[in-house]
Amino acid sequence: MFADWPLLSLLVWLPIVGGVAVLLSGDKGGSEGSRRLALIISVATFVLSLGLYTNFDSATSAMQFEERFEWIGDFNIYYHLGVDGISMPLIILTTFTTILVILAGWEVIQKRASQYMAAFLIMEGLMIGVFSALDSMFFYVFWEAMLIPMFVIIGVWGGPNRVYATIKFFIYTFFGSVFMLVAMIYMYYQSGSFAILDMHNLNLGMTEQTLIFFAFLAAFAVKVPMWPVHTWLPDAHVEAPTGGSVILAAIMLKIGGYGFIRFALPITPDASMSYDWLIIAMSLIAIVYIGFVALVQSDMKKLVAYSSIAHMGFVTLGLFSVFQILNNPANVDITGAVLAIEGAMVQMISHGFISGAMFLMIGVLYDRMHSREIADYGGVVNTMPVFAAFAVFFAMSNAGLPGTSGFVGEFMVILAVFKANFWIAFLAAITLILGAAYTLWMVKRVFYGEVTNENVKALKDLNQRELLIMSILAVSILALGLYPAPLVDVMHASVDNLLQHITQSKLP
Amino acid sequence: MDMELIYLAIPLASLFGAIIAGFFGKAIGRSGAHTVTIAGVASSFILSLMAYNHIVLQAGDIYNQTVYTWMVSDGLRFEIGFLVDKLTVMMMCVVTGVSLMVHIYTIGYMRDDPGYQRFFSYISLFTFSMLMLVMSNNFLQLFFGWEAVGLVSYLLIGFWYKKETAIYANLKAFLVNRVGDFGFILGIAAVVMYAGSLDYKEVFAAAPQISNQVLDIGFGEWSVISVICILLFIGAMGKSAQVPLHVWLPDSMEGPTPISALIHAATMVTAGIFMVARMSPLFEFSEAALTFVMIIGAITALFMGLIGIVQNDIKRVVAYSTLSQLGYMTVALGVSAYSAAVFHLMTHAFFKALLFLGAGSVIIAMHHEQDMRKMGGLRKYMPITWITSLIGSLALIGFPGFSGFFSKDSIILAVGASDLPGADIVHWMVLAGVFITAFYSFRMYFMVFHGKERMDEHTKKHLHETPWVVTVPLIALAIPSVIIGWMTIEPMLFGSYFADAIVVHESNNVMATLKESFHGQWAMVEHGIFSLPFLLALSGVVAAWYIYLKNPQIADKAQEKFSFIHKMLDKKYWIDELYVKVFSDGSRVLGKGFWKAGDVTIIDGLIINGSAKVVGWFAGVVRHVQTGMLYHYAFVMILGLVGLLYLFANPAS
Amino acid sequence: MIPLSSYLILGAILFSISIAGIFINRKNVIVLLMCIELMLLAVNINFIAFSHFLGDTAGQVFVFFILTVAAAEAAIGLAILVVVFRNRQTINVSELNTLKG
Amino acid sequence: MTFFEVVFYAFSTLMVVAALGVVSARNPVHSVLFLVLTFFASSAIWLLLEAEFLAITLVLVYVGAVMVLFLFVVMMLDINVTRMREGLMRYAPFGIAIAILLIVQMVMVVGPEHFGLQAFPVPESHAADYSNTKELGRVLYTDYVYAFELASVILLVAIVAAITLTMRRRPNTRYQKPSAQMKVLKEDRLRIIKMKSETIEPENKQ
Amino acid sequence: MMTLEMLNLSIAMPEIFLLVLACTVLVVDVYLKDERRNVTYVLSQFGLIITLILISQQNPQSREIAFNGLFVNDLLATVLKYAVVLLVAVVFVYSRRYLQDRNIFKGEFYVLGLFGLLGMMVMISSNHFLSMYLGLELLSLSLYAMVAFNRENPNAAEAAMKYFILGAIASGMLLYGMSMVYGMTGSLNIVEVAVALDKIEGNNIVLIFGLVFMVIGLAFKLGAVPFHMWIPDVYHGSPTAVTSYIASAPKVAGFAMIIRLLAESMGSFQTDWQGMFIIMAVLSMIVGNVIAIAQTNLKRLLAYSTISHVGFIMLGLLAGNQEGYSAAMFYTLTYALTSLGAFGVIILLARKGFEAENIDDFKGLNQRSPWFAFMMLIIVFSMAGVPPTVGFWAKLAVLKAVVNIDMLWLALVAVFFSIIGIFYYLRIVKIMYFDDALDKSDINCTRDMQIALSANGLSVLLLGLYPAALMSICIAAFS
Repeated sequence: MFADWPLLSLLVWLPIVGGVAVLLSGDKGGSEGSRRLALIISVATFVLSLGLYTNFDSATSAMQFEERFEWIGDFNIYYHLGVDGISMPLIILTTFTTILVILAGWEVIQKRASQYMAAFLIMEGLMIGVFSALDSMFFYVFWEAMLIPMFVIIGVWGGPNRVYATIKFFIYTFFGSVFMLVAMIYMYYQSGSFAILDMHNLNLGMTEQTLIFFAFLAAFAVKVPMWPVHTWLPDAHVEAPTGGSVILAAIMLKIGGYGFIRFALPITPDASMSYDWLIIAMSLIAIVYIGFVALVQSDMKKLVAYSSIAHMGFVTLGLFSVFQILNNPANVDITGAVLAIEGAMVQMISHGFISGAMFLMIGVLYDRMHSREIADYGGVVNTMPVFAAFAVFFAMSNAGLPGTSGFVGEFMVILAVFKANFWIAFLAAITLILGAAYTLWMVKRVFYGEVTNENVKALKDLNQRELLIMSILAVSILALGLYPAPLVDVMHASVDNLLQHITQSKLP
Repeated sequence: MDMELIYLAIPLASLFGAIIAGFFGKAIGRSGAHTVTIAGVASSFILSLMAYNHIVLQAGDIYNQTVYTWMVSDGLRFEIGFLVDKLTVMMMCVVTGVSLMVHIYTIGYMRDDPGYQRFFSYISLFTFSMLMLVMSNNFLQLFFGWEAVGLVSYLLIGFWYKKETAIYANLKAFLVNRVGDFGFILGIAAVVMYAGSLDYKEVFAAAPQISNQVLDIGFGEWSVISVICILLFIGAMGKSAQVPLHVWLPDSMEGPTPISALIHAATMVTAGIFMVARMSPLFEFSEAALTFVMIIGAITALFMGLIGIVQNDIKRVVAYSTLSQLGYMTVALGVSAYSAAVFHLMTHAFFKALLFLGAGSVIIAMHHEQDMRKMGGLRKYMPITWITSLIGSLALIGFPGFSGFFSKDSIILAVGASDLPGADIVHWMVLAGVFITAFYSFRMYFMVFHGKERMDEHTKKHLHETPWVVTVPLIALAIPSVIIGWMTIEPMLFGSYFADAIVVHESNNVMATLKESFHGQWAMVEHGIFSLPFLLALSGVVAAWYIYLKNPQIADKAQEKFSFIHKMLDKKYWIDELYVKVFSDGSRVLGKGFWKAGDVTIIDGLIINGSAKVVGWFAGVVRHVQTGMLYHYAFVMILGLVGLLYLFANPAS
Repeated sequence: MIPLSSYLILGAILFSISIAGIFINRKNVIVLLMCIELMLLAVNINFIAFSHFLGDTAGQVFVFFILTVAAAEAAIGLAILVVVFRNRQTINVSELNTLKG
Repeated sequence: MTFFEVVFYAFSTLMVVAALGVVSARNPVHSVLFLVLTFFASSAIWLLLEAEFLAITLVLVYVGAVMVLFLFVVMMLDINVTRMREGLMRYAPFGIAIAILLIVQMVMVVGPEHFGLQAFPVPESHAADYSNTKELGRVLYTDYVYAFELASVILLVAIVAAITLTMRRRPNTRYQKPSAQMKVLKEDRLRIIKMKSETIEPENKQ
Repeated sequence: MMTLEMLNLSIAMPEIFLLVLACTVLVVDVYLKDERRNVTYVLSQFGLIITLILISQQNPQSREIAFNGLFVNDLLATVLKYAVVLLVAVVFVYSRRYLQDRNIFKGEFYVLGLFGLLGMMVMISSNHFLSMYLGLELLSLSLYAMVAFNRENPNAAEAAMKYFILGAIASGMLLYGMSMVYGMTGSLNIVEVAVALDKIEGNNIVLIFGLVFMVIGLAFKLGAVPFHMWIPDVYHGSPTAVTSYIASAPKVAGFAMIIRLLAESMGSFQTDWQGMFIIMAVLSMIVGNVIAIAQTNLKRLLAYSTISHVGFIMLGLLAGNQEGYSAAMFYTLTYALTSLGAFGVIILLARKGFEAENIDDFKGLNQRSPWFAFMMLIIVFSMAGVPPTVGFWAKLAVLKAVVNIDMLWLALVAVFFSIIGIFYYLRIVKIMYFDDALDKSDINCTRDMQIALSANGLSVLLLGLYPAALMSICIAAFS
């Protein structure tokens, strides 16, 4: 099905146009209509995105479903879309998550619901655009445009300190990306094209590469976010409405990792190689330092936000340990480089599910109690047994339990980085302990024990809608954990291609 | 019947029961839940027996096949597959057998619990996980099962989630296990790095070649194989509760007794032992790792037993006894007596399950009172429990003829025969352990079943034997506790039973030494009666009798006299306190420090908000340049003119 | 013979005086208007001098228009001055500082 | 020193002094008068440059019209003169410094080095029958007709602007509207109403 | 002898028509009663539409000269004229209600506005220093008067006074510079000057001396630091309707002036004025962005933001090549459009006796009018340079031009200060969307205003989605 449709364009524009339609449908006379419309559009987008998977040819590393039209001819900027095995899963993750977000905001958002739904739909289109753009300017447009709906979402439907959080979020991200813009312009003059694939084939001197690399680092490190430019994330999460947190954690962070794969690594491999120690150090700090920080959080969302940072540390760790792996003479037959990159990719996808689930879980509690403080809870299992079961499951997947998707990526990355250096693997594996410690300690304080206060006593268990969301997520996490092959298989060709770019020196 | 299907059905039957009871518990009701899970586990058990029949009795082919490919990345195959050989099949029978007993027993023990269906679901799920662990043919699945049993253990320890101690204990158990897993996963990573595969067969095949390699990890070069084995063993230390990762096991007694029996005595804790035995082709290459294993085991065996002496909680005594026995098994592993370790694992599974269930039976009768100081003289009220517990205790202390005798004596002999560095000290330690085991076992036995009836009147009035669902498993477990050692010692220890599964290098082969002096079970029993271990055990029993039954004030006096030692044992060498202070509090302090100093103060406060403030302040200052005065505006323009003239139209330059 | 430079220097001096006048006069807006007239006069001298030395009438034509514009400017300037005075009852430059920052 | 030079330097000095007077006089009326003087001096110098038409225009238009306007406004606004000029000297040194700096910078460029007689020789004087006015007039209406039109528009704008800004309709001023007066009809002014004739009833009828 | 044909009047039709229109409006208005003042408005708008049509009739293939070389028409002029007329027409739409509410709905506003527009068109089409000067003065004088238009407002008078004095100084400097160039080249015609300058070997100190004065005059018009001081006060003090006028079309005219005077006539001294532009551009971006942060008055804030945008425009100009000029042109046009929209929203919120010029007056705009809040959102993000609004493409074009002349550092400085800039733009969005409205009254405005403002806002978005057409026009204008 959909084989000869302009699938990517549809995927980008259907949600955006749909979002505008939802916006126009307005809230006059109840928001039911706009909610339904939003749900229909998001489901339709998801179904379309499945077309990407079913028609995907995993044997080739070439871009597929390509669409290319001149957009701004004088600047050589093209409307150029296409996916490979790296971006395709992320697109499906996006469409999938959006449905959940729409569902999650169904009853909770009473204030300007149509705007809320529209913002998420528009965001969805923009994020798909980011993942599928093959022209760097086109990419940049989506990349930045995405900030606007998120800014509004956090700012309008967020918590008490939302203004600080959302401005911080915006400026942080903007700060990172403008330097990338300059780098892209610079490369345009080197390659004569804004096409990302042309940039991959560009030969650049070491100084240029270094500068470009740091420009990319500024952009993507903020997005991932890597220590020490991570502090926007806890604030943004804490203040964002549940849906905002979910999108933020599940998808927006992935864009940073995707950026490294699409830009930094293949365009500046030599600079990446000489500064890989920096990224690895930052990733390990993210894993260990942030793990400890997460341990002492008293706010659930903050805790999960910090845990996101730590988990995303695995992504960058996996991506940049490639050079050390390739240069380690002790490796036999299997290099581990592919494993590292694929591990990072799997970690991204899986973190999408898990962090989404964690935030939805906190959202369920917040909707009832209007508190995110761990101390306000206790013994929730007594009043919400079904919910508690899901919570424990999600917590376990957050802690990387085998059989859940959380394990797959971490496992692959640890296996791979061991080939780089024993101590890197050692520090990375600490997450096994810390991840379990902060997640389960939270579970213990929130869910277990006697009911300590009246509010908890009055809690109602999941309703049908919440049950549906939780079940979908749980099934996805479990499916990915038990059988990741379908996900990994689509990546092989693209990852091999990426590795070729990485291993080849781009010095002139 | 196709064996492949049987092997597949063994774990899945349990899983099926677990799923039905877990998801549809409400619909099928209590009886439905126990019916379906018991049916599941029973079929697993029967099928395991069929597998046993096929592999051991019919000498069928060893099964080593992939079930499905989890994924392939970088040429590395991640698979789910079964390796069914004699070692596996033995473990399968033990696991399913004990599990079946526990399932039945649970009907009685948990009768009034609101979480009845959930409990059945959990223990069935545990059975599934354990089966996956033991049946695995690769490291991935091993780790799956490894963590899955950890998860179920977590769930079960915290089964009574309202109990603060229980939810503390389950968190502790999971985290301590995670510390072990931390080592374990690094071990697997090392295996992948050097062997390039996750499959046992390929890894074992690569072992000789790996053994030549060295790994530079910063301080000195290490033999790769030693690193791998020690890392893997760290995993085993967590799961099998070896010092210093033993702290979770006593606390895990906060869970319901059936799981103490099933998980924390008979099966899960032995996963580490099983794993090391399974990895014997690797461990054999590293004397360093073996020595490490042996020493850890000896320390656990002796010092955990000592703690058992001062415990008053009936379950905790059994728990420390379990720790101590696990230490014995580990020692056996260390001296390359893998078969002895596995043999002891099996016998221990039965008699320790029996002891736990017996203790559970007592607890039921005592209305969930676990303090032995409030028991006594129960012999009259609960004859079956009494007898079976006595059998269990005798097996535990290694009374000749009982199953424990064969396995434990073999271990002691094997240690004596080993020439690993430090083996002679370890030998003395395990011998001392025998006395201690006897002492605390019978201390418990006497305090519970003999002597004064110290319980209150109300409890006393209601004392009676527990229902059949409780006693039947006791009897069912008591029988193998007595006979299984006799029946299986020959093929297991001295026959070729483990020939395919366990590799022992010639130089380490203590069992071969033992085999020379083995002349059948009778001879061993006869010899055992006059051997040092038995004398030690007997003196332990007598001492316990004298101190706790005959002359109880001695105990108090001793407690006063050796108050420091008592306190040390009572506080478990302060290890828990140390851990709480160092790791738990320490990491919280560290986290708070990182957060407050790093994130809040430096990054956010100084850099982010600081720069925003500086810019804001600067803006506030600079805006006053715009004074509103026309002549200032003109002045600025003139300055601009003069400046530009100076810079660009300066004839002097 | 008076060289061109003399006329230009004269213009430059007038220009500078007018600029200094704008700066030092802090009280009366009218004087500012007069300074502007001075400045335009300096420009005019330049133009006429160049026009003369180049033998080209364009410069004189320019001056003609500058004079015209200057007259118009003066008219508007004074009109604004009147508006300011009506609103503020002052044409003190130092007091015209409501708009600032 | 030739006659031309005497005239030039005399009027130049006068002009600079007058210009200084403009910026430094305490009384704005004096400033205006100094400005007039500057214009006169300038006019003389322009005559030296054979720009007769502009020189006369400067006197007629500027001095005659614009300066009068200035004076008019100065008088009209009736400003407290003494208060207005105080504090002038406080900033004078600074202003003088700026002026000198600027003069130095400018003179270094426009001085004899670039604009001496070598670079720009003094052109031949025009013949006696040469009419500067005629010459200007000729180009003004042909070559520069566009500029001329624009100048007219600028003047129009100035008129419109000045009127808009300063003309006031006083609300209490009464105007006669002759047309309205003429159009008045009798009916508008005189209203004839019919009513019953009233008779006063005696109060005490009884 | 001259003939009428030689004047080549046909290519100046739009200007001629506009002059006639302005005079007609002036005359007609005199005979209108106050309550029928709308006639003036309609007449002006109608005239502007015809002017637009006339401009679009012009299709110059190359430089067409009229009025003896004082007037030039080329594609650049046509495009820019089209833009200024359009901008002024929109300003008229925006300002009607505003003027009515303040009892300054007078014909003179339109007359002055039209004369100012004429001045701009003259500037755009000038091929001669004289016509440039006259156009500039025509515009400036109209603006001075318009700023003081609300005679009862002391702030307006003060602003007008400041604007007038500083503007006069600036044009004095411009003239002084022109005189020097005239002296060295013997011509005032832009093309002739260019030809003459080509013959002069570089680094002629006198010419550079003149150039400095001219650059100052131009920089003042645009509002580049340090010749920017008038901008905040004038934007702030003027009636918002006038501010919207000043902030939009004259920027385009200023751009044209720089192109004509610097690029076309002084092109061979590009390296010299490039240096001056670099200094002023950097200072503008710093001063504009930094001081804007401290503002609470929205008009003032936009004034400082204008200064920073001028810095960006100058970046394009200093590149000194076709790419840079067209980038600057694109920037100028879109910025004028955006800025017009911003002031349009301020006018929209203003009522009788209430100027919505404080940032706090925008509180909760999204609750009061989601649509116009959205328009303002687009506009603000466009100013900040966030895609998919047109402001991003403008910045991209300019940065591209700068990178292409190997001034990467300048591009980095520019983006760095735009990060600071984003701070205050976000504050506006924050106020509109996240705060609760202080004043919950409905926004009522005329239909034409609604349409115009929506079109204005949407065009910022649509141009952002498809900038190619405008971009290629800008490039064609310089090829």
